[in-house]
Amino acid sequence: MSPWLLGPVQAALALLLAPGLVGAIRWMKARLQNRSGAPPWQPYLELRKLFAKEVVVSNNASWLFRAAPFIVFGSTVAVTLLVPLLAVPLPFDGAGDLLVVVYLLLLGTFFLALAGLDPGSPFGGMGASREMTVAALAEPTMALAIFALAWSAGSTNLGHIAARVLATPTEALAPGHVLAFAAIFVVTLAETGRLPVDNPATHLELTMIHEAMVLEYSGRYLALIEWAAALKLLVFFTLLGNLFAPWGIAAALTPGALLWAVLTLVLKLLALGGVVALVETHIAKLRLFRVPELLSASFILALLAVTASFLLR
Amino acid sequence: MGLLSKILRTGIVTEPLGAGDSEVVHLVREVDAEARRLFGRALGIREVDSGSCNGCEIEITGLMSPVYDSERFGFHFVASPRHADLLLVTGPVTRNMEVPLRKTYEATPDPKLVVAVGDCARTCGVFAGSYAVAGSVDSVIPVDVFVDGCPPEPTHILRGILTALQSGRA
Amino acid sequence: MSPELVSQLSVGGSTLVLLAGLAMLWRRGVRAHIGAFTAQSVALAATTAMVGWFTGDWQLWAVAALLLLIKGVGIPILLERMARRFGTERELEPYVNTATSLLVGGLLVLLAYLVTAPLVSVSQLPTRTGMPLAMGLVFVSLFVIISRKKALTQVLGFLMLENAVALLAVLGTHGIPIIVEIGVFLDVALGFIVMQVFVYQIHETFESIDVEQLNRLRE
Amino acid sequence: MRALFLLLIAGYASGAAAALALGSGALSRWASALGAIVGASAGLALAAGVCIRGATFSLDAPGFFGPVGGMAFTLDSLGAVFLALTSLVAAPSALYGAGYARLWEGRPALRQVGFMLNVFLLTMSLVPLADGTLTFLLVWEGMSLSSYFLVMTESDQPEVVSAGQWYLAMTQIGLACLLGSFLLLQSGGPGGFSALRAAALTLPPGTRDAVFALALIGFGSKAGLIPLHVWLPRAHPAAPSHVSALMSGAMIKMGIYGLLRVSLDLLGGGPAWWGGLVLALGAVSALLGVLYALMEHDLKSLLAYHSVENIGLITMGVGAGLLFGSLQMPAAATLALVAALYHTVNHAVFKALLFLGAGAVLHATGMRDMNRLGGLIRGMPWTAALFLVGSAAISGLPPLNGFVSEWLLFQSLLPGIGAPSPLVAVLMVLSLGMLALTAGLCAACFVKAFGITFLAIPRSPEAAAAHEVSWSMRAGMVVLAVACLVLSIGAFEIVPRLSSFVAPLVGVAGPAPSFSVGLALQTPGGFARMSPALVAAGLALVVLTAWLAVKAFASRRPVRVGETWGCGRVVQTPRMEYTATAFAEPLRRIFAAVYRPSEDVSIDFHPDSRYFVQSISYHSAIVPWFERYLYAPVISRIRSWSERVLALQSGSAHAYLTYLVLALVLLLGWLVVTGQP
Repeated sequence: MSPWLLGPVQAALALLLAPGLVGAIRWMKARLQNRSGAPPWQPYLELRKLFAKEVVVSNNASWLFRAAPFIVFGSTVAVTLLVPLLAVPLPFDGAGDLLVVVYLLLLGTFFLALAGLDPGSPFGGMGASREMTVAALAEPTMALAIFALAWSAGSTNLGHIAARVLATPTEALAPGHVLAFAAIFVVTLAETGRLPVDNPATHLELTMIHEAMVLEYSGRYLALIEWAAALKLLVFFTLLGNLFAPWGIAAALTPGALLWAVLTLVLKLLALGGVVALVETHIAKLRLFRVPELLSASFILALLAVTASFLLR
Repeated sequence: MGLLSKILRTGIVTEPLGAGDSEVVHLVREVDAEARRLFGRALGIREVDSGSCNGCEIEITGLMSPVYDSERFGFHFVASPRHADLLLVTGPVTRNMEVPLRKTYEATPDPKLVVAVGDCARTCGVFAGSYAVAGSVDSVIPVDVFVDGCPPEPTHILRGILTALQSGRA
Repeated sequence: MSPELVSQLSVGGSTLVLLAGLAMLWRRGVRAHIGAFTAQSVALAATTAMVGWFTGDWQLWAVAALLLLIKGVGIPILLERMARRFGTERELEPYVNTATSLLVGGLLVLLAYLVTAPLVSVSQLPTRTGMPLAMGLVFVSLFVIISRKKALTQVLGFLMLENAVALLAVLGTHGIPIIVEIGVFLDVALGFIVMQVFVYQIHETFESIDVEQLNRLRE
Repeated sequence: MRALFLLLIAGYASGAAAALALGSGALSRWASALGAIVGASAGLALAAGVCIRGATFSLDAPGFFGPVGGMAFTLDSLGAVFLALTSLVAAPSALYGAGYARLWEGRPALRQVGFMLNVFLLTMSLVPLADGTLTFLLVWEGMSLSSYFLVMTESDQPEVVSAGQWYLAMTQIGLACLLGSFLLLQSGGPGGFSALRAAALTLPPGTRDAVFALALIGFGSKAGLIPLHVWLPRAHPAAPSHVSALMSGAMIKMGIYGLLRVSLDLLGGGPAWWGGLVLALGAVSALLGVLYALMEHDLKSLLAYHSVENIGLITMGVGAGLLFGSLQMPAAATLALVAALYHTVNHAVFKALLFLGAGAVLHATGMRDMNRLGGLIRGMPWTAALFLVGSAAISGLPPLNGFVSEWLLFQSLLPGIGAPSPLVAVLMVLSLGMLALTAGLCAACFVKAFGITFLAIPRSPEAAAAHEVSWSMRAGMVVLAVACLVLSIGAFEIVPRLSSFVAPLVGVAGPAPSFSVGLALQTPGGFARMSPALVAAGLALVVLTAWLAVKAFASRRPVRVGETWGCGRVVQTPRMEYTATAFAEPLRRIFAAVYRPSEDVSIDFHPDSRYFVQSISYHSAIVPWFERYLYAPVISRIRSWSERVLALQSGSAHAYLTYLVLALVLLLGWLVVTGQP
C-alpha cells in the first residue's frame, strides 16, 4: 500500500469505528446497570436516521449555524489524518504534531460554541460558556502532558513518540509516562463530555455542557456533530492507546501487519471504553464549580509527569 | 468494589424476549421489527407533560427501567424536540401548556409521530371542564395513537408506540 | 536490579507516596483522607522494601515490615475508630480552596525540586532521583497542617510529614539504623496518642473537631 | 532605497499638509488617506528591499535638528521587520480611516485627525530607522505626542480626557526612563548606535543592569507590560478605531523593538536573570491580560486587554531568547526570537483587523457595550465574517497566522527543560502552563467577543438597525484578513528570513538555522515538524469533501425555519440570551482569587412581609488589584503634593505638555552643552 494512501484509509477507518465505540461504551454501561441495552451498533442506525430527517433551523440563526457542523466535523476528521491509528511511519507526520491535534480540536470546539450562541437560546449560551471554560482549563494539563511525553521521546510529532516507545519498551512504564497517561485520561473525560464533567445521557438542560450547545440542531447537522463527537472520543482514545502503549501498531504497510494493527486498535479502544464505562458507573457528575478541582488534579498529575522526567534525565 | 460485585450478583434483569408472558413477548418482537423498518431502529422520543398528574410519567419511567429497557429497541428519550421522532404526550392540555405543546410539535422535524398517553390525554379525565384545562391533546396537535389507561402500563405504552409506527404516517 | 531501574522505581514509588499526600488536598471526606494515608504508607513500605532488595540490607526489610504493620494497618484502624466516634465531618471550607490548594501543592513540589537540586547533584545513590518528591511531600504535609481546619486532618498531615521524612531518609541515605527508626516509630506513636487525646478533648468541649472553634477560648 | 525613504517622508508629509490645507470635507479625508497610503507603500517597499536583499540602508541628515547634532537613519533587518509591520497596518488603516472619518465631516476633528494621523505614522515609521539616541528619542516622543492628540480626538467626553491623562503620564514616565537608560549607556560618548554598541562592551556590569532595567520600564510602559499597561485599556477605547488599530497593531510593538534593540543589539545580551525576568513578566502579562479581557464587556477595552496578553506572549519569546542566549543555546534562542518576531507581525495584523471591526460596529451602532449588541451578523455580514477571521486568528486556531506563531512559541519553550539550571527548567514549565492556559482562555474570550456581539438576537434597537459600513472600511479589513491567511501559509518562507535576521544577535556562528523544510516548519534537531500550508489544505479538503458528501447522500428535504427551541416558552426576547457578563461568569467564579470582585446585593422587602421582595439590585465591580495597590496610593500622594504646586497648574493638558516638551528640550540642550556631536 502506498504510504500516501494511509491517510485517507486512517480517516475512513476512524469514521467507521467511531460510532461503534460510542455504542460499545453505551452497551457496556447498560450491562453494568443490569440492562440488556441497545446493541453496540445502535449509533450507526441513529446516524442513518438523522441523515434522512428534515432539518429545522431557528429563525434567529445565521449562516454560521449551518457552516459550523461542517467545520466541527472537518476539523475532527483532519485530526484523524495526523494521529497514529494504524502504522508508525505516518505519511502526514511532517504536517502536524501533537499541538496541531490539540488546536484542531480547539477549532471544532470554538465553532461549536459559536453555533450554540447563534440561535439566541439561553441553553446554547450556557453550553457555550461552560464548554469554553472547561476547554480552557484543560489546556494547561494537555500542554504539560505533551511536554512530558515529548521530552522523553525527543519530539512532539506523534509518529516519533509512538516509535520511541516501541523501540524502548521500558519507557512505557517510566513514571513520567504513566503520570502523563493519567493526566491525559482525565483531560479526555473533560474534553469529550463524559462523567464526571458532563453527563452524555442527561435530559436536564441546566446540567448540560455539550448537549446544551446542540439542542438546536436537527437532521443531518446533528448527525455531523454527533459523529464528530464520537470521532473526538476515538481520537483521544487512540492517543491514549497508541502513544502510551503502541504495541500492535504496524511498522510496515503489509496487509498482515495492518490487519493486526486494526485488531489491536479495536481491542485498545474497547479496553479504554470499558474503563470509561466503569468510571461512569461508579461516580456521579461533579457540580460545575467543582470541575476546576478535577482539572487542577489532572494538572498536578501532568506537573508531576514533567517533574519525573526532569528527575530521570 | 462493593458496587461491582453487586452488579455481578444481580445480573441482567431485563425481561428477555423469549420467556414470560407470551403476549408481551409477541408485542416486544413486533415492536422490534417495526422500529427497524420505520426509523432504522432508532427512535428519539420526547416526553411532553402537558398537565398530567405524573402517574403516566411514573409508568413511562418504567419503560426506561432495567426491566423493560426500551433502549434495546433503539428507543431513547432525547433532550430536545429537534432530536425527536416521536412525541409522547401525557395529561389533559392545560391552558398554560397549550402554546408550549404546539411549539414542541412545530419544533420537531419531519417525519414525526404523536402518541398521547393516558385517559386524560383523550378525555381530560377528572380534570374535564376545569377552567384551567384547554382540552384533549388532539384538540391542540394531531395525534396518531391514544394509549388508554389511568395510568397505562409500560407494555401498553409500548403497544401504543408500536401502533403509531405501524400507522405509517411517517 | 540495574541502577537505572532502581532510580525509575524510586521516582515511581515516591510519586505514589506524594500523590497520596496530594489526594489529601483534593478530597474532602475523612474516610478518603484515611484511605489516602493508608495507601501512602503501603507505597512507602513498598519503596523501602525495594531499596532493601537493591541494597540487600535486612534492616530496611524490617523497617518496611514495621511501616506496613504500624502505619499501613495499625494507625488506620485507630483513625477509623476516631472517625466513627466523631462522625464523618467533612473538610468543607478549608482556609485555602481545593483548586488553589492543589496548585499550591504543585508549586511546592517544584520548589522542593529546586531546593534539593544541590543535594541530588552531590549524591551518588541511584535512589537520589526520588528525593525531591519526598521533600515535596514534606512541604505538602506542612501545607495540609496549616490550611485545613479539622483536627483529624491535621493529625493526618502530621503523620504524612513523618512518612515524608522516612522516605527522605530511605532514599537519601538508604535508611537509618533500625534502632533509630524504632525510636522514631515510638515517638510517632506517642505523638499520635497525645494528639488523639487532644482531638477527643476538643470534641468534648466543642462538639466539633474544627480547630477554628479554639478561637472561642479567647473570649 | 534613498528614493523610497524620501517617498515615505513625502507621502506622510503631503498627507498631513493636505489635511490642513483642504478643509474638513470629503476631499481632505481622501487626500490625507492617500498620502498615508503612499507613505506606507513606500515604507513597505523599503522594508522589503532591506529584508530581501539583506543590505542595510543608511542616511545621515545632519541638517535636520542641526543644533542638537542632526539626525541619522539606518534600516537594518531587525528594524525592517518593524517598519514592514507598521506599513502593513498603516495602509489598510488609512484606507479604513478615510471612510471612518465621514463621521467628522464639517468639524475641526477631521483636519486634526488627518494631520495627526500622518504625523503619527511618519514618526512611528522612523522609530525603527533611528540610528542614534537623539534621533530615536525625538521620533519616539513625536510618536507618543501625536498619538496622544489622536486619543484626545473626542476630548469633549470626560472619559476620553481621563484616558488621555493616563496615557500621557505613563508615556512620559516611560520617556524619562528611556532618557536615563540612554544617558547611562552613552555615558558621555557619542550617541550613534554603532558607537553605543562598542561602548556597551566596556560598561561595568552594574551600569549595564541599570541600562537594561530602565529600558525595560521605558519600553515596557509603551508596550503595555503588566503592571505598566494601565493606559492601554483606557486609551484604546477612547481613540478613534483606526487609531486604536494602529496603536495596538503597530505602536506598542515599538516597545518590543526598543527592548530588542537595546538589550540584544546594543548591550549584546546579558546575564540570565534579564531573560528570566522578561520571560516571567511576559507570562504574567499574558495570563492577567486575558483574564481581565474576559471580564470586559466593552468591545474595545476587551481588545485592549488582549493587546496586553499578546504583548505578554511576544515578551515571553523575547525573554526566552535572552535567557537561551545567555545560556549559550543559540539555536533555541534564535527560535524563541523568531517566535516573538513572528507573533509581533501576526498580532499587528489580526489585532488591527479586530480593532477595525470593532470600529465598524461602533460606527454602525454607536455602541461598544457588548451587552447591548448582538445579531449584527445579519446587518453587517462582511464585518462579521472579517471579525470572525480575526477572532480565530488571535485564538491561535489553525489555519490562521496566530496558530503558527503560538506553535513556534510553544516549541521555543520546550528546549528550556534541557537547560542545566533547574531554576530555568522550572521557569519554562510554569511559563508553558501559563501559555497554554492563556491560549485556552483567549479562545473562550473570543467566542464571547464574536458570539455576543454578532450572533443571536439584537439586544438593543441600535443593534437591530445596524447597517454595513462603507466599502473603504471593508476594503481595509479585507486586506488584513487576507494577510492573516497569507502569513500562515507562507510561514515556511517567512520563518527562515526572520531567523537570518535575529541569529546574529544571539551569537549564532555561521549560517542561521532555517527552521524550514519544504512546506513545513522544523525546530532544531528535528524536534517537531508542522506545516501550516498542509494543515490549511487538509482542512479545506476535508470540509469540502464533507460538504459535498452530505449534499449528495443526505436527505434532500428542504430546511424548515422554525422558532428557537426554548422549552415552549411563549416569546423569545433578547433578555433571555446569554450576555457577555453571563458568558464569563463561570470563569469569574473560578478565578475569584485573582479578580477579587466586589459584590453588592441589596434586596428591598415589602414592608409587611419579608416573603415579598420588591426589588433586588446587584452590583459587581472588578478593580484590578495592581491599580488598587500600586497606582491608587501613588496618585493620591501626587494629588496632595500637586495641590501645593498649584501655581503651575492652569488646568489645560496642553500647558502640561508644554512643560514636558520644555523639559525634553532642556535635557537635549544639556546633551549639546556637554559636547556630543
